Amino acid sequence: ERKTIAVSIPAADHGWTAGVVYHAEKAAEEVKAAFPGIDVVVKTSPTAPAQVSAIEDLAAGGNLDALVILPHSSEELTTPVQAIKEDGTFITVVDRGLTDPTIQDLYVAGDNIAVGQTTAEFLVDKLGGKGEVVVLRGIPTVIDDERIKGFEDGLKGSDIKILDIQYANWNRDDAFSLMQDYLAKYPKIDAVWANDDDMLLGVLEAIGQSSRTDIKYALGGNGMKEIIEKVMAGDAMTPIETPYPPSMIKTAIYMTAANLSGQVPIRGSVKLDAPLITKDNAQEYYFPDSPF
Amino acid sequence: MTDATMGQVRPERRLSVNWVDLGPFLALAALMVVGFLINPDFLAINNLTNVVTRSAFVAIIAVGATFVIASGGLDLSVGSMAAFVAGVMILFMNALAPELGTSAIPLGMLVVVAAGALCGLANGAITTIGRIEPFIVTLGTMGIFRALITYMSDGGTIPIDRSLRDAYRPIYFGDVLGIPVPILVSLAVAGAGAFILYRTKFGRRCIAVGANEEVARYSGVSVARIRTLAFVIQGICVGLAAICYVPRLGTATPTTGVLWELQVITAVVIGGTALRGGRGHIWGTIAGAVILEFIANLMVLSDFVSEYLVAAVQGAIIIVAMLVQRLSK
Amino acid sequence: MTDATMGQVRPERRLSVNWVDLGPFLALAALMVVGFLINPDFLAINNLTNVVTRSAFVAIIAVGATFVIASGGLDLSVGSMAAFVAGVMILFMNALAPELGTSAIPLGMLVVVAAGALCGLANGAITTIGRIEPFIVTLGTMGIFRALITYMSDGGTIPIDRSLRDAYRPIYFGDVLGIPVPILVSLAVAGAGAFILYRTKFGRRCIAVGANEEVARYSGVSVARIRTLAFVIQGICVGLAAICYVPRLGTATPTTGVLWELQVITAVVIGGTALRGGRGHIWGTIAGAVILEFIANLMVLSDFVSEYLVAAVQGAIIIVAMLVQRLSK
Amino acid sequence: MSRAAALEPVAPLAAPAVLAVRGIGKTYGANTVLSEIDLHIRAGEIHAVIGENGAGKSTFMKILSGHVAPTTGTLALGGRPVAFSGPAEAEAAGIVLVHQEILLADDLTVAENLFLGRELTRRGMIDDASMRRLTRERLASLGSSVSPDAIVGTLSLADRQLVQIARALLESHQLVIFDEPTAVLTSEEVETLLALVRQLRDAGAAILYISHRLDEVEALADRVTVLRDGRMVGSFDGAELTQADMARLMVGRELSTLYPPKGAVAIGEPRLEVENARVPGFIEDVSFTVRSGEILGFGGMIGAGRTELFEGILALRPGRVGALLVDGRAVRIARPIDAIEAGIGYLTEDRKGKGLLLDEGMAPNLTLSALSRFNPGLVLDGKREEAALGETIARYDIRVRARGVKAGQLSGGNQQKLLLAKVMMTDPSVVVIDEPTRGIDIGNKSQIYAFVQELARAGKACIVISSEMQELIGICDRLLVIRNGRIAGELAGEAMTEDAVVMLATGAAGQAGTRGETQA
Ligand SMILES: Nc1ncnc2c1ncn2[C@@H]1O[C@H](COP(=O)(O)OP(=O)(O)OP(=O)(O)O)[C@@H](O)[C@H]1O
Ligand SMILES: Nc1ncnc2c1ncn2[C@@H]1O[C@H](COP(=O)(O)OP(=O)(O)OP(=O)(O)O)[C@@H](O)[C@H]1O
Ligand SMILES: [Mg+2]
Ligand SMILES: [Mg+2]
Repeated sequence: ERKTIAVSIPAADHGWTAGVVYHAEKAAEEVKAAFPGIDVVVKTSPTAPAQVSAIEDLAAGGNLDALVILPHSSEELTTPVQAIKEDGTFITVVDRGLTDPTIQDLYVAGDNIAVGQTTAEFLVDKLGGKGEVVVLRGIPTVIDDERIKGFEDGLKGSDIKILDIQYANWNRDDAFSLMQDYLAKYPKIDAVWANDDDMLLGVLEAIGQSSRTDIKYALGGNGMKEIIEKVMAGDAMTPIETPYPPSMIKTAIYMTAANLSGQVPIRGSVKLDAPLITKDNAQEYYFPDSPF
Repeated sequence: MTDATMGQVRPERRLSVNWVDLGPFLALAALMVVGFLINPDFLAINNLTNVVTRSAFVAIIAVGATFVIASGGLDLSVGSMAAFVAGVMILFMNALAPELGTSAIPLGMLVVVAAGALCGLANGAITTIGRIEPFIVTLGTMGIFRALITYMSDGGTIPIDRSLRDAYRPIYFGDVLGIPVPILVSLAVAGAGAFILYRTKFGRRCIAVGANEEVARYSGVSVARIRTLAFVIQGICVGLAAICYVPRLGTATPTTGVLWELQVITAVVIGGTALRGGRGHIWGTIAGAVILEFIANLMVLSDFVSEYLVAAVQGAIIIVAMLVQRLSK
Repeated sequence: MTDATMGQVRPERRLSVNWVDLGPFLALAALMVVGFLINPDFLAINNLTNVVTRSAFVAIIAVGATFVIASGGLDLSVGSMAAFVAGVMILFMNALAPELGTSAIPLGMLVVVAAGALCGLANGAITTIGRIEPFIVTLGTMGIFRALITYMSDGGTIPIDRSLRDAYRPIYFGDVLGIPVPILVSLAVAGAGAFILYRTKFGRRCIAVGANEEVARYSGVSVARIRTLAFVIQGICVGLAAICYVPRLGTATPTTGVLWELQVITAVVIGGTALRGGRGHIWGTIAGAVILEFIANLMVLSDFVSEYLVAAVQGAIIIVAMLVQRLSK
Repeated sequence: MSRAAALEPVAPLAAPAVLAVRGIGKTYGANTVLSEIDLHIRAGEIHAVIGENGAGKSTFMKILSGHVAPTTGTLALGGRPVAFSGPAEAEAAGIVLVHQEILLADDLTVAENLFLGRELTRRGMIDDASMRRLTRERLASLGSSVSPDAIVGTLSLADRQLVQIARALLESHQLVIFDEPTAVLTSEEVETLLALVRQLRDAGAAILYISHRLDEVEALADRVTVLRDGRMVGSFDGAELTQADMARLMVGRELSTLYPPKGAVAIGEPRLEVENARVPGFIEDVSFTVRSGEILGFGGMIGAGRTELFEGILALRPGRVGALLVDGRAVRIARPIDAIEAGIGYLTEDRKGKGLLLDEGMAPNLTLSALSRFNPGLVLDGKREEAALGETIARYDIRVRARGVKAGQLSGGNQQKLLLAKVMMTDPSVVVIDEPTRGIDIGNKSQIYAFVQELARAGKACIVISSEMQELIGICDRLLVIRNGRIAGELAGEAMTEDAVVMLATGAAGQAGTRGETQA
């Protein structure tokens, strides 16, 4: 008897989510090949309501055995996922935990707070506890909020001042413009943090174009391969990176498949930490074939 | 000479369901057939109910948009407005919940409708008093409402109080005689909309203003008042949609309602109402909203489209649906 | 008729810079003053150059949009189209680079303009042959182009070959006599646009078609051809904008050009061109594009707006800019 | 003529004025279009206002009915001074205007237009049944059987005009103003309308009536006011004024005969041959030939489909022709531009909807169908366009005070002249003129007739469609009468008489099928 795993993830609307889609589709192929009795369906949704609709649609057939979901937002997806669980579906949640953790049979967690915090701690250390930084944030969602919160927590107790925080929509072009404007506004900036690597690329371009020399660090987060390359090359401005691997979806799909096939019954949560990627360990986080 | 040569005669409006509205229903029917061929589950009663229920928000807002567009306006702010008024409602309900318990819910509903009406009034007043293109005004207020909900939620979410959840749930998940509540609400809104548009002076004038502003003005119709009222109706519809929406996801967030404006306008146009104004097809609009939701559903149920290309297929289907609608005339 | 009255008849003055275009420039000037009061750095030459350079993409595309809107159409697909044709160009250049070296760049430029023209042709042909509202057609193709770039890039990025980067960089970062290349390109495009719109048969017919389709038809103007050509011009402009865009970040991604369509239409309308067609103000459009970029810039340079409320202030300023533009008439 | 010389303006009567007009003037920018108008408009009187194209008649009427604010002067209604902020206010005060240019919402039905702004309701609901019934009744009293549910934009101009009149007469008013109501009507409809106007007067209303058809004015008017160049020439007793007097007072000089002498032009080879034209819904099967130097008229009852016949032939609406030859060569006309390129020019009867871009200046309108002539290289030659406009203004006697005005700001008659000039810009060898003198004043009419004959003399073939039968008979060499979608007969020379045309147009004497009679 065949079993079905549905994978519901955000649509590929920027680098990181594109990475998620890439890994999910890869995992789907591999799992289908490895477990002949298991079918994997991957569906992307551009918004939270669309994601709710999609999981309803996937469950409507009544023969859904497991759902792997990377929710757009925790709060909004909690009730709909609960409804699906009530039909006896195995629930794996990735990255953003649901408001009611008891719904999750399996939880593969990223740590967004750590992404911000690790970066902040690095800066406190390197800047000697004082300096002025500007921050680019994404779009108003939980992930963005958590990273900023982690960053602010990480700076606590130091004399590092956040000069400015603005939204740049996790978009390179917006980040480029915003960074140009930061540069025009602040004569002295010690470091820049963009809470996503897509934005960091725009930031670096803007810094490169200005002939400013005061900026010591421009950091991002997520583990995009272009940035890892910089770390590996020992780039002075971007010497570190924090991983937030989109491949976590792959892990989750594998674990769920293992569960379904009855090979390895796993419950509970798996937390991926966000260690500092430096020149030394960068190779471990480098996947040249991934689009991210 | 026969009567046939004496110009084109508009079919009588005995029924509030207009015959010209048939086009979108044909497109809908065509879509259902295609859907069934792709995946027989498409026509499962469960799936159908889900999809139609989901289309309710866009349908309700689109009924309001039919008024705005018929009167020659356009409202890009509806999505942000929905997020904003939903946020206002939740904050209000949460504030009252400790004291009033579940009776905070009906009060909150009144508040959200009033908030919607006020937002609509703002759109209408700026458009008519400032004599600025509605496109620009509502693009501006779109930013304003979006910023307000972001501010209210500190960039995060505004969840509804746990104590209210269960009492409020049935507004989205409940049903009456097997028909989900949101479907009933949207039918009621469409019925009321059709009544107002086809059966009252205001509706008649709304269409007249959209058809020819100058003539309407000569005829003593207050163009500014009618246009503004159309925006107010739009706001009220947004409020009603927010009432149905909140129990579904239990929160309002800065991303609630993103891009709804495009869906709403598309539903109206697929429903047979032209963007230049002077016509309004309420029931067609409802069909349009359902079509859009079915297209999205079909994308989930079908298997042969790469996830990257979903938007392309969706875009193509919308164009084809419009063609079917057009050709069926 | 006496000779006396004949003598009073004055020939009209003809300047390619139309006086009605003055409104947006006044709004721009007002904005500059406000900007300076808020933060004197606003008028720093470096900041001004950056901002105007950044506005170039939207300005170039908006010149094309002026044609589409003047002829009574609307194009929502420009942002996605820009991403798509930029992707096509990069893939093409990268494929040729090993063999041809940097001469792949001019060839790629030809290809991107051709690709833009073809995309525009598709929009125009579907609109006119299918007789479907341009809003719906271009909403559909917006999804299609966006999906294509996502597909081409596997959702990631399409970077330009390292070997081409340095040779290509000056197209965005270079300058001639101190004026950045993108500004020169957008001035050239606007000049050409103004020439075509005000000085050629096609431009005259474009306006006629937008003003009154029937009159144009009775005058022997092929309405469908003119409308389609306007979309083609729009496509060519998108191609030119992509040429300037790519060297900036060296990539095309699925997020390239997101929401440009709204900016473009807003620039056109703030520039004094009404959405109902029949008029087009090329230089006003350029001013409109610059205004939008300055508003965004001002939001960052000013200190008193919470980041959550930036969109609100931006929305309000757009409405006010429109008012200034309107009142200055 | 000796009697006319003795004409004196009538002294103001003792009867109370409904509307007293004192010192009214209007300027647009630097241009004065109306100055120092003093007039008393009395109840129970039909007061005609005549004047050349551009004399300011319509502007004056728009001021009286609140559409336009005067620059100087005052209005007093029933002794009390009034200033209308808009037409709705004027209507509430009992003054209503039937516009010269049709002002209806094209997308709405007849009934919806009629009751726009004063919808009937029953228990809060729109009472469509009553409104449709009343619409039918009102239209019937005007001799029209148009359906209340017809979409106005699909009606013929005549029908639209009747709807507009019915709209104005829906409620009773103290003062009803008609601005060239009959320009687009045919004779039966005119008769019905004139009877109605008399009826209104007899019921005690004051009527202001503008027309370029002086026979109507002569038959109808109790008093006649003449305007020239925005000023009053005077008010005269209608009974004492002949048509020749009126013409002289308007134009300020004696008028020669209206129609040019016939037979002066040699008729040559066929220029346009049309075989088996068919226009669905209008024309079953029509074939005809028109020769160089010939003026061919098309007659018929309203709705005979003459307009549609030519729109069909020229690819302006769906239709088919068996064969079409221009100068003996077969031509296929699939798009309107093909007709222009084959040398066929068509002047539409609907100048507002299909003829002119009202929001554009005169030059862009003039050159729109002949842009290639003004495009020596890549660029449109503005100087050449201006020169052409200057020539046009002189040649067609377009009365305009500033060249910068938009086409929509020209007076109705001057718009018509601009439109004629626009058609002639393409230098056609076959000219189809639908309603050549619609809204043209008496002085200019003869000029236009002479112009048409000049075209014929230049070897062109002219086709004239007109609802004014005298006009057809006066200028045409030959007449084809359309009935039931076919040619009912051909008349030429002495045989062209009104009786003969009516007989052919209606089928036979006695069994006429006009709308008025069907209704009765
Ligand atoms: N809005 C306007 N702006 C400028 N000039 C105008 C405007 N409206 C009318 N005019 C001018 O006023 C003059 C009088 O026009 P009006 O329409 O009153 O003439 P009329 O007597 O009704 O002529 P006709 O017999 O041709 O209808 C014309 O020269 C016209 O161009
Ligand atoms: N029996 C009828 N009664 C009233 N109107 C009719 C009738 N038959 C046709 N019509 C109207 O008359 C129109 C025919 O066109 P139109 O009146 O322009 O014909 P025409 O022969 O060109 O007359 P004219 O040029 O004198 O107006 C049709 O659009 C239709 O609305
Ligand atoms: Mg007039
Ligand atoms: Mg006719």
